[in-house]
Amino acid sequence: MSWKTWSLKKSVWVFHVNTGACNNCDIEIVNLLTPKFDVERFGMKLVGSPRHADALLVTGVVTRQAAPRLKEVYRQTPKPCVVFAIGACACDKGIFHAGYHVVGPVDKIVREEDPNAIIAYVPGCPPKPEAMISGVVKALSAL
Amino acid sequence: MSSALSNLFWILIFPGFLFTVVLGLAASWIVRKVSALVQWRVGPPFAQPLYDIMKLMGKEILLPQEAQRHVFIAAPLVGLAGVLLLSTMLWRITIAETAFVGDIIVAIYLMVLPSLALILGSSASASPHAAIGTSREMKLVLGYELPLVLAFVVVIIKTAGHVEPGQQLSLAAISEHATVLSVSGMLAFLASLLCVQAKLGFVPFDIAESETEVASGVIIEYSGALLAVWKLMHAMMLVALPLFLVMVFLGGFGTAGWPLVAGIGKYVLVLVLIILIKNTNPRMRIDQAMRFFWFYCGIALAVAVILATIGNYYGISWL
Amino acid sequence: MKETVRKPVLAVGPFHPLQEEMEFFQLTVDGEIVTDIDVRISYNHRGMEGIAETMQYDQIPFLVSRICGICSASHPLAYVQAVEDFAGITPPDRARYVRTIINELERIHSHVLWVGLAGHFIGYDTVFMWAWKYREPVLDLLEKITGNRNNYGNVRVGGCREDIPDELKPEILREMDKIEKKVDMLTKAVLDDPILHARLKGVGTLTKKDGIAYAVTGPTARGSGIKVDVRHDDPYAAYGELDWKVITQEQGDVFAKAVVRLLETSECIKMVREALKKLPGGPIAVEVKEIPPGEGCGHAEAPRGETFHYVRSDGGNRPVRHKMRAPSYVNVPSFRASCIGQHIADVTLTLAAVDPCYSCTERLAVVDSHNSVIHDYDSLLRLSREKTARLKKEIGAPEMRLEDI
Amino acid sequence: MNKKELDNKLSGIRDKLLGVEQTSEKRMYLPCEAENCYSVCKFLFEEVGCRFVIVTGIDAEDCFELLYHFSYDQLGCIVTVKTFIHDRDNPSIESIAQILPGAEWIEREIHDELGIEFKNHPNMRRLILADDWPEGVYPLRKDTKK
Repeated sequence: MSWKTWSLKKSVWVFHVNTGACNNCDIEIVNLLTPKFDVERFGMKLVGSPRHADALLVTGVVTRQAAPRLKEVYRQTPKPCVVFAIGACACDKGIFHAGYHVVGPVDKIVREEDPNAIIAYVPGCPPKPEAMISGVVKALSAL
Repeated sequence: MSSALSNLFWILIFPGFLFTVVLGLAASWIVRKVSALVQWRVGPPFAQPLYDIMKLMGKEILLPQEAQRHVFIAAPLVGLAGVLLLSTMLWRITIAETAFVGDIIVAIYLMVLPSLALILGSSASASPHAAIGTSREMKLVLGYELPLVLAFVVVIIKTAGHVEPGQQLSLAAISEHATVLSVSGMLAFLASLLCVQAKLGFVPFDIAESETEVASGVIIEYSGALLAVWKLMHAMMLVALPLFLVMVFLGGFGTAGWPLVAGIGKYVLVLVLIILIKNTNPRMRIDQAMRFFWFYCGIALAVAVILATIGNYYGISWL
Repeated sequence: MKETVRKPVLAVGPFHPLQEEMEFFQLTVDGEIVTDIDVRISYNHRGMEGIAETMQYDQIPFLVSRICGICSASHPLAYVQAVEDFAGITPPDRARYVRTIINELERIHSHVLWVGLAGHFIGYDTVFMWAWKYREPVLDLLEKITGNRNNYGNVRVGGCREDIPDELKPEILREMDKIEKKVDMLTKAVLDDPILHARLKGVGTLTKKDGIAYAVTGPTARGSGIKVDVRHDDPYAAYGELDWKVITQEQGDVFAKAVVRLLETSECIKMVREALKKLPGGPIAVEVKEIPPGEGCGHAEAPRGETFHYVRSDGGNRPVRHKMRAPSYVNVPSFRASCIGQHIADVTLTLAAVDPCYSCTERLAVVDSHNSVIHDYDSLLRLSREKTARLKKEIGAPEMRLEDI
Repeated sequence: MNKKELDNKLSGIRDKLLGVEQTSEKRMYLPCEAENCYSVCKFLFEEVGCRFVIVTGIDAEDCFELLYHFSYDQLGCIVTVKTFIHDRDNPSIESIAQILPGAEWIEREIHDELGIEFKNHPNMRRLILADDWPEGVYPLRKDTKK
């Protein structure tokens, strides 16, 4: 394992992208920062610019209006970066698969931009904060 | 040959780059940990700042399309070079006692460099949010430089009677006197502590580059190794600036025995003061900060200068 | 010169990576005063009404619980009531009580979440951390009852999906006691804190007249003296059999809305206790053979206001039309009435007071038509905090201490 | 306030309605033609004091139906004005956003979804569909769905 990957695992800065979620995944992500879960213990923190991020936490099925924006954010994130599809909608459109305004899921849109993107899936509706932490850990150990 | 090698060793390993960086990363861990404890969280592990820097070093560097590339890339390096020179100089004055006349003026200039570099870098990045940060940073620099220089004037007046003629502007000579143990010195120390707070970009003066506001701050467009350089610069400033305060106001650092312990104690004291101010204050608006520095600090320092002059003239050391 | 300054201002659009959230507010300000507000939604439009027509009646509660994460008990309830309305189904007594308890638990955690966010907006970040910490036990209770921390979807046509087990009752009561103490302390802290009075009173006022014109609902309406509460006006579930009162305030400002929410939380806790005590035995659902043709309306009081569902059936196993309306849909346009003329330092707070779904308030960009100043969410947040600090200084009030909370 | 008073109040617009359907004690439907819809809604809002809830737009094959839901909160009664627009090619109706600013969004939404024109609407721009959504495609129309 190179030092780059090793240090990436120790310090994951995440940027949160909402592409049409019901807010539950988003609230659970904010929950990660609060005293009960406190992910800063693992060196994770939320940053305000995709340029500083190592991981994108994408929540929600990708709506037609949000898809270009997701691509733009992905372009602005320095590689290597991991895209986390948080929640059932982000993983595979979930209950919204029949929607006329839905172009997702997240992996499809991101792969249109970069076919070799690293995408990790955290299913659940919404995934529990513990599941998100575990998902991040598993994705990182696979790097 | 050997002198060139030893100079390189001085600059790059000890006590220049490497040593200061290690100390600075530890200091920034303390800052984060204390903030987390206040919010009833556990906070990051000890080596977290190091991991962050390592990770950023391994990341891709994205250059904004409309950015002025050369300035954009050079700015963080200029800032880092400034802090590196400053810290090497301060350490050498303490350890090797290689002071030169007028080094305090050089130090003041070097301390401006990081802020200038930030202004350059963010204005080169062609982002509207960085532009806001730039203008704020500029105003802030205008605000705190004047009180900072005034504070040093107080120190020079205070120490004038005690040092040999021609040595008034020498840090080594100044650092033998704990100026803070007088009314005017105390005033000057407090004012410059706040200026240092602003230089570090900490609450209440994190107007241009705060944690929550990094998004709209000066370094928004930076990524990868360039961002790491900014972070390194910041970590080194966490060592150099308090150290400078210790030398100017608190009687400096020893190299061995009790003076060394006392020196470490003084440094920790200044750092703790900075963290306390950071965690107990809401953020200021830029015009409030300007008013604060020019008006309140200005008045306090003018009083301090008068007191110091009187004290010097009549030989009253506590004034 | 002016043109060169202006250019970057216009560049801040909805696709800029900084607008983290998916709704786009654009404020036009003159100096420091807001003169116009424009909202562009669509980023979150998933076409749910179209999806609902492809789903069976029993599946739709799971869809509508995902309209909004925090209202995921009241949307299905409103839908189920719409179907029960025209199908002539009466749910069993126990189901009505279980529905009430779930809805009130949801209201408690939603209001506490709001208190935390409001704290965040005025610069009490520690309050944010603490309020979210208090909220956790309620989520745990909901998980124990329904199997999920959010998105419970616990109702179905004719009753409920999951029952409240008897052995859970003492635990619920215990947690209610705990959270009641904390809510009481928060209420006292808000009512007694001179900084909060100065910071929140007279800010973002929505007059009763405007409130009626914009047809606002929920705490937004009740804070403006409009006594609208579906639980009281058209008692559904078990609300008609419980002893509680509708909280209203007359002023219409942010402070009034905060008071409404806090006092309401106490009412919720009382209601949960009473409903648990009265919880009758029996089944939690009746069997539903088929849904007849017809049309029906159902509404329920979500934490943010009235959710309204209209269902039309042609006798098949899928609705031919299902209209859903979330409370924020009518509350958000009222910003036009409450924000215009406000100081920009107060804007985030005014928006937050409506609680337009947690993330909406982060979607701000201000365009100043005269001075070409732009503010994004962060700078607005900062302005808001600065005002708190300024008032704090003017009043010379002591810090709100952690021990009080 | 009781049921009788509501009925008395409603008598002011009886002549504009096609009838009154009372499906239950708390649900009432008032069918009317498109041209009378504006005055009926205005009457309900200004004279009766109903609270506007929402508008449902339905594509009912032969015509468009618009259901203006109002709530009469003193009784907890939902009063729905049922309007039929028979012209499928150029559907249009008078906008009630002039008197009820709260209806501005929903009229824009129905315009997006069903292509119904609201006359005298203060701000008829696209609300919920994406910027690149093709003009003239209305997702909730029956022919689009097929």
